[in-house]
Amino acid sequence: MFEFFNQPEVIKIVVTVGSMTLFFVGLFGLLTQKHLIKIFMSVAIMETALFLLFIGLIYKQSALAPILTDNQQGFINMNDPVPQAMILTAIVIGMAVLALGVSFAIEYYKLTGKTDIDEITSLRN
Amino acid sequence: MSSVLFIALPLLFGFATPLLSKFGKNGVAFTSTALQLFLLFLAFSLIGDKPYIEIISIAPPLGISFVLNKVSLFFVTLFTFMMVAFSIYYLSYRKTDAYKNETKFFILLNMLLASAIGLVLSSDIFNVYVFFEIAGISAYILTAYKKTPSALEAGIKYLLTGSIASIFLVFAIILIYLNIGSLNLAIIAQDFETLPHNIKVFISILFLIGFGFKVEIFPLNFWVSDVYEGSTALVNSLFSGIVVKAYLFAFFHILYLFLPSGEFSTFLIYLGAISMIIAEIVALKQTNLKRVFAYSSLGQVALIFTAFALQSIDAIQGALFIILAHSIAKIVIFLALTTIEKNYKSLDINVLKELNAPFLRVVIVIAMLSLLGIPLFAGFIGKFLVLKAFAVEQIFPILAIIIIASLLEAVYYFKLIGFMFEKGDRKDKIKVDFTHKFIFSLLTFLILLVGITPFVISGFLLDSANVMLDSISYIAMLVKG
Amino acid sequence: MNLKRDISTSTFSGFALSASLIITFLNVLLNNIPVDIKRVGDELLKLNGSEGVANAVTTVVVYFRGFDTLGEIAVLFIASLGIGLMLDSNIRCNLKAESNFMLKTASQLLFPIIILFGIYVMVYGHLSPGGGFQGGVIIASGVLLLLISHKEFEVPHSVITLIETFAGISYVLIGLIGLVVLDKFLGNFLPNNISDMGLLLSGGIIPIIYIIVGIKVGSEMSMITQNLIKRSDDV
Amino acid sequence: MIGFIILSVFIGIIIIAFSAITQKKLADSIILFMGVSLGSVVLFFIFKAPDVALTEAVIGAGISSLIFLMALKHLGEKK
Repeated sequence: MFEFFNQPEVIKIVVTVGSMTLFFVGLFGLLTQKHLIKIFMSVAIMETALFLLFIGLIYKQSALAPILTDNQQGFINMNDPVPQAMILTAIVIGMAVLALGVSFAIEYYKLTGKTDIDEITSLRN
Repeated sequence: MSSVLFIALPLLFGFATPLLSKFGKNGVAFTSTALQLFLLFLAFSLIGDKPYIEIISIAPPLGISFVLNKVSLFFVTLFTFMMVAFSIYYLSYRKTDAYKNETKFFILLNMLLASAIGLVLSSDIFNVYVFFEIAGISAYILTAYKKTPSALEAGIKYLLTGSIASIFLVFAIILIYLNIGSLNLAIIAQDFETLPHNIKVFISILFLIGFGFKVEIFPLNFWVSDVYEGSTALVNSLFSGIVVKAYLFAFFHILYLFLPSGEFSTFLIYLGAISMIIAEIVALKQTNLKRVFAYSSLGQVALIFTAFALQSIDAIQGALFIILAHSIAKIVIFLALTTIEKNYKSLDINVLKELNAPFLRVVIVIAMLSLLGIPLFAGFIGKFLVLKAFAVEQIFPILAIIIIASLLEAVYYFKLIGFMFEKGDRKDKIKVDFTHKFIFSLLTFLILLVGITPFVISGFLLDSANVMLDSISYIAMLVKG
Repeated sequence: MNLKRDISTSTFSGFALSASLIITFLNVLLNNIPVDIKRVGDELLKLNGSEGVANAVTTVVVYFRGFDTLGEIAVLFIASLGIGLMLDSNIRCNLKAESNFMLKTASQLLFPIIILFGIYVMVYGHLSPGGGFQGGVIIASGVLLLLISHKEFEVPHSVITLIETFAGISYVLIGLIGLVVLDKFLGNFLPNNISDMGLLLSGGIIPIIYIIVGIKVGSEMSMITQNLIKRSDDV
Repeated sequence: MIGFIILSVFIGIIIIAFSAITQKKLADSIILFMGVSLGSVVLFFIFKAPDVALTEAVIGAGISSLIFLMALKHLGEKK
């Protein structure tokens, strides 16, 4: 039974469905939650889902991690390093934006006492 | 000389400010302005050069590279010029009403400039995403800079929409890499046509949503007016003059490369037209000057969007003209509003009735007439070329919409002009100091120069339009290396 | 979970909207599962041998896509600047309760180990998993430990700024030297023999840049945590 | 076997993420969010991306959660 899940196609389907469901959870949170922290959290979850999708679809079971160790002959039969580098960049950027957003929220709360996205409507329209 | 300096030097300046601030209070301010002036001269010195590829670390199509051709040089020069004008204005403004933590303000200005130039020059889609984020983050902080409740509210809204936009852009980039296996714009452009239809449409939609937030297109532009109202008029001049233009160029540059046959062209044209008409209608009933000009910006940006979406050379040339005219006019208007707000402490629409500043009045009127597209002002030739292009293509509904939108625009501009020349009690006279007079005169002179003698630049813009639409030679240049 | 009780129209419509969106996404993605094609990554892997760096991801991050990393550093720099601007307060730390003896001793004991681990991850970034970002953040987490356990501890602001400035300037300068020497920004102008692969001193500018990145990230993250924590105690 | 592990970790993090989003108490949802990050660390490790796994561990589970916790300390629970 477990062998069924080891086929590359099945893994790809699992990754696609799983990460899209995680994306859905984030989107759902973004649309329904009111507290600013929850909204930032939803955004972070959506980002994580995209990273999982990317790395998961690039993943080849037979290939190795793109790091040369002692008993290897050269950079052959390895997983693609470019997506990993991209995701590394994207994670750091996402964290920076998140921290900035939280600091805005903290300062806004200090001034007005509001954390609810529905109450942040003092600018007209 | 090399085009990477446009990005490396502002970054170097940003990283080095703690050292520079040791040289006294004015050290950072003057270094920043000097740097921008240097970049402006660099940009001018590059005019006339052949298209040039700047290699970073490793040759394209494997690595990141910057392409400097006519159209990207146009945008680089425009942005640098705008920033220089802004900086010179601010150098005089800061004597009386400096921003808190000024060094940080200067760092943000330079980062904004570097990222706008990076968006224009980069030929790698993930690098475009990085600059997309740098420009976004600098803009969020500039919005919230004053730390008043409304500024922070605008900052939060901007940041949230911006991070949603970046999620969709990342999604599109991920799918592109999974299906094409490259990040270089030229390679993607070569292979994009061969993708299955479904995935092609899907990537395009994700891309449109990601950039749609930033190019302020309906229905993704709900945040724009709040951001303009929440931040200061000073900073708004940058948003309207630099940031949105950089995003617009990046979006259409990539669109032309990926979809040279213009598959979504009709859809985008109507999207732009709808945003234009909605923005102009909503602008009619605004009572805050910052909001009025925010909606007017939305209308103009939508007009540029519509023109770019047509994918014809005339329309692109017109759009470049409008970009030039709109950037200059909006920086004039917002800087004038800054002076007014500093003196009268209010930007309600009624403040114009009591405005007592003949010089500013004339300057604002000239900028507004240029925005309207009255003949002999810079905005006319662009609007004329765009209308001509649509007439040639025989898309008459769009012609009608552009004309109606212009009429609506005229209604509220002439309302404002009427307010300014209304007889009644006036407040104290605003003293405009010499530097500000110089900047305003220079910019209005440019408006009139482009308006009266458009041929000084129309040849260059025609070449630029050709280069922008010509995806084949762009691809050939990059793939050959 | 008491979902049933607070299910409302907005929740339901949000659920329906996001579900329909995701079903569309899935429909497209599942029908077009990408096959293995020739990717730029494979060519970069081949090229990677000539750079003399064992960790291919490091080469890609620092060298082949080096400009992204410069941009990323800029993003972190601006974000830390913005956070400093937002949470800028002169209110001193004033913890509600003195942290107890155990926490103090343990954190003093752990701090050098965490810093050492961070430096290891940073310096060996080109040979093993890890690198500047991870090492820098680990160092910042060591600082965080001290911040929460020691009432009087504060990150030395001026020293950190100086280190950060030095790191930032040298990153761009290395890039500019590459521009002058090899005519390409961030070009690898130091000797990088393939025979040295696996040694600490290998790969030319790549480990140097990653260490600079680590210093910059570490100091910036320390400042961010300091700002967030300093503020939280005056509530 | 590896495929089954991937499937179960995915199911786990989806459930954790959903409860993190719908949790009433913010402190709980932040702790659950850390769980999501940890689960994705495991997945990245399985997918042979050790660098990404390390980054996600220190940034996703470490610093991001710290940021959320600090925000919670400032903002307080929902009023």
